[in-house]
Amino acid sequence: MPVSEIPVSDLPVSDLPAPCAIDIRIIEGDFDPAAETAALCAGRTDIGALVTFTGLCRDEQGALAALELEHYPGMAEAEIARVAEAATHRWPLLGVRIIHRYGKLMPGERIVLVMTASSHRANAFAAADFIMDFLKNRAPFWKKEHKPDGTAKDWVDAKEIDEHALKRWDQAT
Amino acid sequence: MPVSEIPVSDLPVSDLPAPCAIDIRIIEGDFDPAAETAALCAGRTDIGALVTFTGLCRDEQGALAALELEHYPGMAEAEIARVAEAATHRWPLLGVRIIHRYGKLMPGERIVLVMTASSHRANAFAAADFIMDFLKNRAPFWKKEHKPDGTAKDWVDAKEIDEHALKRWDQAT
Amino acid sequence: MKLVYFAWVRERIGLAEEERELPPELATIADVITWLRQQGEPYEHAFGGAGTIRAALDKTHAKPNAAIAGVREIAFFPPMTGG
Amino acid sequence: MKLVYFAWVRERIGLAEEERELPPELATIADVITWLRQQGEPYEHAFGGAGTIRAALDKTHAKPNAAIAGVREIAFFPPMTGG
Repeated sequence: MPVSEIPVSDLPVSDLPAPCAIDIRIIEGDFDPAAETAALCAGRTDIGALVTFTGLCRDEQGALAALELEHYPGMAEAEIARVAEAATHRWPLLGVRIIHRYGKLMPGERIVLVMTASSHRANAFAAADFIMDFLKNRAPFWKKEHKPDGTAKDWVDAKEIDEHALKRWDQAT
Repeated sequence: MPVSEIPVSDLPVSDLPAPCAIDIRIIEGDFDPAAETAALCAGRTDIGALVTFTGLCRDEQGALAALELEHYPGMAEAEIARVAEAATHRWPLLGVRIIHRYGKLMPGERIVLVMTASSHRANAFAAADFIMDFLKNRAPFWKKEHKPDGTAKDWVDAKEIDEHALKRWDQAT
Repeated sequence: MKLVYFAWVRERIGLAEEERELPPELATIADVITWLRQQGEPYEHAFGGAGTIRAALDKTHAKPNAAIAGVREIAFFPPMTGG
Repeated sequence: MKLVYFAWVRERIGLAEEERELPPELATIADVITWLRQQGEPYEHAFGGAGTIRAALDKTHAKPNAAIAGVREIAFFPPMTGG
């Protein structure tokens, strides 16, 4: 039976008491990182560090015409929210914004945004890194590659390295 | 004698052969992270991951009226360039942009920007994190805090944690 | 039971979703998969062919031995490749 | 020799920079500091008071035992607090 014995890695949990504002959107159109930054920081002076990760549609030497991103509506939002909440319980964050696009994306286009704010940089870096690792493993999105010749369309395989990346988060912070 | 026996941590080096475009600016005025992103990514489809760190002037519960940043012109650019180059030799990066402001900054204002681009996210995350650690330890900037009552003006002490952060980079990548 | 399929699981079966009356003796996700493989070649291709399949119960990740009692929607899909 | 001072080193001395004729027997940064401490109370306060001082030779970080031969500019400053 080909069903995976371990569907996804369990999210690590911890006991930090102060979850912060979390904003998650799954959208088809593009987003504006500058507008997200402005929304997250508006009227605040307690944020010392802001880490923004942007994932882009990457063309490997002309081998990609477009990416098609399929997702599981409802579950995508819920899973990303779980990952974001786990991050807010693990690090003292002051804000989290995550956007993931679906649909057809051309090389160079933005796919995903993860933005974490904290008083200090180490927490913001770790939280954004953590969120991306778990988002890739748990959020129900699937990429299909469209080739330039218009013929082959292949589903992207999940990378083992992505599962290994999760093991970094097993130790205490 | 109070002179530090170890002025700054030596930058780790490695042998990656392909340094990328590095853009460094030391400026008094504000900067626009969106314009920096656009400049770094313009016309490219090989970037899969972009990590942007923004350091902000943080007010600790109304205790800060403003920050005054003094710097050593010439050396500031040179030291940040050394740190950025070390990062490009350690990770396969596709672009690095670093901006550091000086002068008087109000709470909520941007102080520093570190932007790293790579094919894959792990390299972009590690490089931005590394650059911030070494920038804080090596780049000749000094912060003075202006208090709301207008009286006390104190130079910010260097944090031991910043030097400890550097030890993370001693091991092989 | 509502069954939903994504990515190549959807393509192999030829359906994005369907409503199925499951035999009452099916207790777990693994049982459902064993039963689906007997529902024709497309299902055998999806669930018996190459590739790892994961499952979710009511939009929450679940392991093959998870009980399906009380569940309204079972999803089948390959390992995720978002981000 | 051009000497430049930053942050509280500059404030204690009361100068951002100065041109100084250094005695030829001064070989290292440490020697320069020992000599500067004898140049009056502000220098003693800067170099003998509380706080760690770092130095740079021609805009490059240098250790106290670094030789100053051939150098045009020595900078003294506290540990950096940028970023």
